[in-house]
Amino acid sequence: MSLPNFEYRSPKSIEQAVALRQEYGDDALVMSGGLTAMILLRERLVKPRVVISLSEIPVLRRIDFSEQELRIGAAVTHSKVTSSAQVRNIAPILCEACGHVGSPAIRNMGTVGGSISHGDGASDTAPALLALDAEANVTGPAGERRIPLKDFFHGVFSTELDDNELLTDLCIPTPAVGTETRFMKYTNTSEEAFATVTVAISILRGKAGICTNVRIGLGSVAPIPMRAVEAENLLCGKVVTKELIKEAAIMAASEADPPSDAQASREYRRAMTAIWVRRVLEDIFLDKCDS
Amino acid sequence: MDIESSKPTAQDPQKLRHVGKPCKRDDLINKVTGKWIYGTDFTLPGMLYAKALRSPYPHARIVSIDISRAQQFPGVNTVITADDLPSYRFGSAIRDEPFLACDKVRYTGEPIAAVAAISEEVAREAIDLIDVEYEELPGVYDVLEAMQPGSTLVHEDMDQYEMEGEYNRCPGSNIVGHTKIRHGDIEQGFLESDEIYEDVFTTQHVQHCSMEPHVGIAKIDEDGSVTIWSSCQSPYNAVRDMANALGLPYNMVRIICTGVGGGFGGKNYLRVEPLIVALAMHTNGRPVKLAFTRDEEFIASVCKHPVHLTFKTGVKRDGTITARKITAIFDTGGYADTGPLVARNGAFSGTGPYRIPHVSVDSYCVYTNNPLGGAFRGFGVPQLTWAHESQMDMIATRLNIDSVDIRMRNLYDLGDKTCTGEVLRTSVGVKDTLHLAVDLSNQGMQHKISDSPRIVRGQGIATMHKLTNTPSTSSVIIKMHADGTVNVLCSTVELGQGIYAALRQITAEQLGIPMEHVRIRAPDTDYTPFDQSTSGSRSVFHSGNALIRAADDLTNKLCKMAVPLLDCPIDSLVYNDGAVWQKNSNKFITAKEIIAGHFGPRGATVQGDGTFTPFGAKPPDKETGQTPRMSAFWMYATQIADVEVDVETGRIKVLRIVAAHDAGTIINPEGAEGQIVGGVVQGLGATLCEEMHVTEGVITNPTFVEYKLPTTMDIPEIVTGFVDSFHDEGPFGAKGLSEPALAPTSAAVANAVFNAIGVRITSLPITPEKILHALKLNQIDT
Amino acid sequence: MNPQEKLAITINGETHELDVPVNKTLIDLIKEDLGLIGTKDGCRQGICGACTVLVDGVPIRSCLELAVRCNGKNVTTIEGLRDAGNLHPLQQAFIDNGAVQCGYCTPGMLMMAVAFLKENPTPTEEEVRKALIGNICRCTGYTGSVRAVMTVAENQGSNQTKSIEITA
Amino acid sequence: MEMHGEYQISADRRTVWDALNEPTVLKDCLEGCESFDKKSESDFEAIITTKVGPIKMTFSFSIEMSDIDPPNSYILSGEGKGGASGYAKGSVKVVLTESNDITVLSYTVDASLRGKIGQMGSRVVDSVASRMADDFFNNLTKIVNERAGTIIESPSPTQVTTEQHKPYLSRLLLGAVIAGLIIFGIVFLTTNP
Repeated sequence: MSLPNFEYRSPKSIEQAVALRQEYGDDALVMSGGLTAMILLRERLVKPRVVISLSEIPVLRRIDFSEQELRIGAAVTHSKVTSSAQVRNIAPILCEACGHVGSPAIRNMGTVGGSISHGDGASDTAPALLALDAEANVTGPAGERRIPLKDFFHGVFSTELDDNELLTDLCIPTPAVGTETRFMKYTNTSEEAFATVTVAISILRGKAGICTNVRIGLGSVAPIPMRAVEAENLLCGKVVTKELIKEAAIMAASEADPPSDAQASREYRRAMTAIWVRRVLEDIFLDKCDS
Repeated sequence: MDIESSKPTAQDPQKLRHVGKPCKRDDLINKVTGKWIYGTDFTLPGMLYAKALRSPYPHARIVSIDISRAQQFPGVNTVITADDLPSYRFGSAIRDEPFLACDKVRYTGEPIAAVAAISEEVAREAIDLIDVEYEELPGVYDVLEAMQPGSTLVHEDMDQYEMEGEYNRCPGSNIVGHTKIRHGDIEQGFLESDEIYEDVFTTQHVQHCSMEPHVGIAKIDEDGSVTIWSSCQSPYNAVRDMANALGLPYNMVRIICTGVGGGFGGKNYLRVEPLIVALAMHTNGRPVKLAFTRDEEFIASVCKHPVHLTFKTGVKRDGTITARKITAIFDTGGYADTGPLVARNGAFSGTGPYRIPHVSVDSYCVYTNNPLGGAFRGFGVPQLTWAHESQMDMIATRLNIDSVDIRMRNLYDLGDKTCTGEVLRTSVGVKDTLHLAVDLSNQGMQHKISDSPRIVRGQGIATMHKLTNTPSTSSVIIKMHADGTVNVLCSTVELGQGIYAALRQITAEQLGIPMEHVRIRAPDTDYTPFDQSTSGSRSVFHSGNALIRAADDLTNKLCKMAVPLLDCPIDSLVYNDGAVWQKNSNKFITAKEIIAGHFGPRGATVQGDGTFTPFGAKPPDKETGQTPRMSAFWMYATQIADVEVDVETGRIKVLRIVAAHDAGTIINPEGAEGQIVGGVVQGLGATLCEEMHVTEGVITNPTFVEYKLPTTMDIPEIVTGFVDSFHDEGPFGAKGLSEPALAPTSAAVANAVFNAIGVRITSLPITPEKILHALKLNQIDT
Repeated sequence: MNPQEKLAITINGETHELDVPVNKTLIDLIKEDLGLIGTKDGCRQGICGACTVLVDGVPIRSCLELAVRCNGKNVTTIEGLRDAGNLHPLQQAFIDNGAVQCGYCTPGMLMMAVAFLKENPTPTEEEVRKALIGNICRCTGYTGSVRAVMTVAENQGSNQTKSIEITA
Repeated sequence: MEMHGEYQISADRRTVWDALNEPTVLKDCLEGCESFDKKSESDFEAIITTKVGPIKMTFSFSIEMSDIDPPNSYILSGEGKGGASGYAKGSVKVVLTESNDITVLSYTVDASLRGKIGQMGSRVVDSVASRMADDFFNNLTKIVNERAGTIIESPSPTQVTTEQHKPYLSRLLLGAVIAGLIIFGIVFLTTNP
């Protein structure tokens, strides 16, 4: 069963792609990995005049790193991130997160930029990128601009990108020495299902156990991938104890606004947010307190 | 030689060359190279592609349908609604389902209009151009409410539908089937008991999810004859139901089976065929193909009946069961399909494989405006097993008796009489399955024990029995070519379960020829003889017995033809290993030589014809369910589940399932193990993660994104074992195998969860959410 | 008619020059235009894995890829596993280990297993299961296919025979 | 799906009515409303387009008034046809109460949506629905407050209760449906008394 009729453009550079987006506006559908786009087309939920494919823009498939940051092109597939040594040693939780997306063949197609610009609250990679304090590098007719990822998501399937802009890179600042990061995707039906809750945490443990730069990214428990800001504030600048971890976990759960669906109810997702934030924090501070 | 004397004696296994030995299936080479042609791959010249417009409402009157825009869409050949058809109605138990909805729609997804076009895309676009005006009606979605007198009627004119004899219905209500068992005196039974326990259990909508969706192609010739190429399980079901619906003689409906990508009961009756036949009547002879999309598999095909089960059991303090009263209510959705038969089948196995003097069973099949319930691997028995094996452990706990002992005390022995008045005179290995399961379980497990305090271990057991649809008939023709090689013409369908390998083994054994000389291919009802259905785990027993009779018929003919060639009387001749021998002499003549000698060098084919129906099987009495022979054979199984439960998240990890089965003689050992392992994993899916979420008749998760099937990462260690058991009427002692594999799994897991954390879940599926909720309630009580 | 594009694509070693509508999916090109029926259509949402093929050796879902995006690429389907008549060791192992019943998931699962073994010749059982998590089978319960992949890995590991170079 | 919420508008009921009297005000509050016109005393028709991510859907609504108890409460029920993409159906009960100088508008909605949109997964809808309803009432409060002076306090967030699970079609567009239904109610009230 095939797709509605549309014209096809495959720009060879970011500039060409942005120009096309400007020309067709919301009458164009961008196809990076193509997973979401193909389902929207097949179910006739969108009937664009033009489909713009990013598959022939080599620069979008590069991973570069410098002193300050790691830059991952928007069209880098989840498989490539998982197997990249550079990403593994700078941002291991991003490798782990990409490794939990769907299944191997899906990871060979789906791109990091594609899933972020889709703005799906249940994204596996967004919580990790939030914990890593990543920024989205967006190119539009007026040139490039950087958007901190925590301000990138507005609502379900709606992001900071407007109709003539393209997400081109995800930039991850090199973590300070002593930063601890962890990632956990919990599903309660089958192992291949969408997450019930995804937790990604990055904490800088300074001298005498004082914690700073606390970032907790949560997935599948709100309309958008979110940061548990209140919970972060509870931990920031303090020596972490078992009690404080419990408090922060409960706070994170209260910040969530989980959806209900066939997989899990709102109440269960909130309860699991508390459980898994606590377990991930305990895993980080294992030596500090008996688990 | 008359039929009776050819009954197989207990040949000792060593002498057998093929039966019981590993055997290579001859369909696998085509499947691993992508050459096997399934329904979805099948195309014909001039073929049109169809799409159906389906109701978004579960219960609504059709006010108006405007198909004009669709008709003018370029590439559209035909657009039809119910007005373009006589009021055909089909249904295997009761002919209640129209080809296209005419007065009102009764379930979400019911077809209202259909389009045939030059391509799937055109048909898909044209469907969107059909405008329908609905007037939504209040629907009935709770099956208990649907049973109450005065509730919304799904079928106001149920009494006008033609119905198969043995189901009794209650016109003016939503009850379309009511099966009764009355054995002993139930009140007396409860008086004699020390304790009486009443527990309620429920199960959910589960979808077959065969990897190949439903698909079919129909063509109607000038003479009005109907040809259907279909990926179906039981071609003669389709012939009967389609011919009855169209009012055609049976020989005017021809079903040609394509390769089938899994059936599990979902393709046992008509589902896609009515739509393509309705369209083919208007396409001037061009064939019309309809293949369901995956979301149509959820909203437009049949699923496993959700059942509301009330078990009231009277027991002595020592665990002996004196009385069991069962009320089972099957939610069969907008149309009955084969619901009444499923409710009947479930009832007759419902008490469990236990000697119970006083039994009263009422099993109802009830219309609602929910998705359609139909045949699903196990035919109602998995739902009833879930109830009786859960309650058995609940009773064991209440009486402080070990769960194995309480079963041993009540399980059937050879010679016992079932609650439907049948004396179990052969092959009653249910206690052996219990012993074998316990032995296998004690042999230790690969999985190391988790040391985290949050993870708690538990083990649970469940035992079951299942009948097969009886009486039922299978006929087979063995056609021997001039070179002695053989084609078997039979209407049993290879769904993937490996039945053709078993039937080839039986044929090769009976004719004493190599396996390579025996071929079976997909049925075509113009040529292959009658077989009731590929369902109920009945094929080895019934088609196998028919094969033995057909082989006798063939070898008799060869012996008669050999008389002039060997110049000796008929009674001095005997057939063996592909040739006719003169007794106590080494004079023989091969089949090949017989055919050449009898018919001349141009050769001929010789056919052996065999038919089998279990003797002494009478339909059960409608009021009491009693019959001397309820089932051709009874299958038994015991499974033990080992689980770990995370008490904080409620997540269950099944570590191991031990499955011990009594299937009589195993014809194909490797195939048998595959059926058990596949069945156990299907059982685990229905236990832990599979559920069609239906709210007010609407399915909210009709895709694999939200209806989760077990994956390679969800399967436990599975240990299988078969007790040796011999059924004196089975081919080489064989019975049936595939369905029992998924029946006890749910209760075994639930009992293991109770054993681990003392929490009793009585509704399927067992989700982490239910476990957490129950744990909280426990904390409040204790 | 939908706009067309010229497409040069190599399928199982054979190069084709085709005019293809831009909205044609790869699976429809393979099955309808090239008549290779072995690739199966199970869910059209990328979950069941029956449509898995290799593009430049990488397993993807052919139901979620546009044909025009495979211009100049090397596609391998189940029909491409046979090398000069004999079966790929995994095809034989699937037959011998009870990994095939209805067979509808088999082509997709074989393509995934072939690509996985090429990249990871000596995997643990856990790794094999993770590799096949995206290939749903409703009949066998998976133990046969996991056993088949492990058997081929051990045989290839032990006798270091040149594993049959598939046409990718 | 059930939704209910409450909005405190810092103006007396009269000012709220006057503000609501102007169709242009209402149109601004309701995103994607292309047209709405009065067919008869208690019947309305409207075209609403809503956009969620790349998905754009247009609904044509027919609405009907019932249980009118001016100026306290009324019930609106309506059905929207979105062609292939879906059908919307819903009913809204709105109650206006005045305490000292602020007006409390509380609403209870029961609405369902069916059609192809469900393919995007049922987990999508609640948040969209409540967000769009919140957007509408925020706009309304802002405009009314500009006229009447100070803002007393931000509206309480919309509580979403869910019976077991959502109907087949995602409630993605419920916000549009709900907001639309409420609007017509108010418009009707204002033109009637």
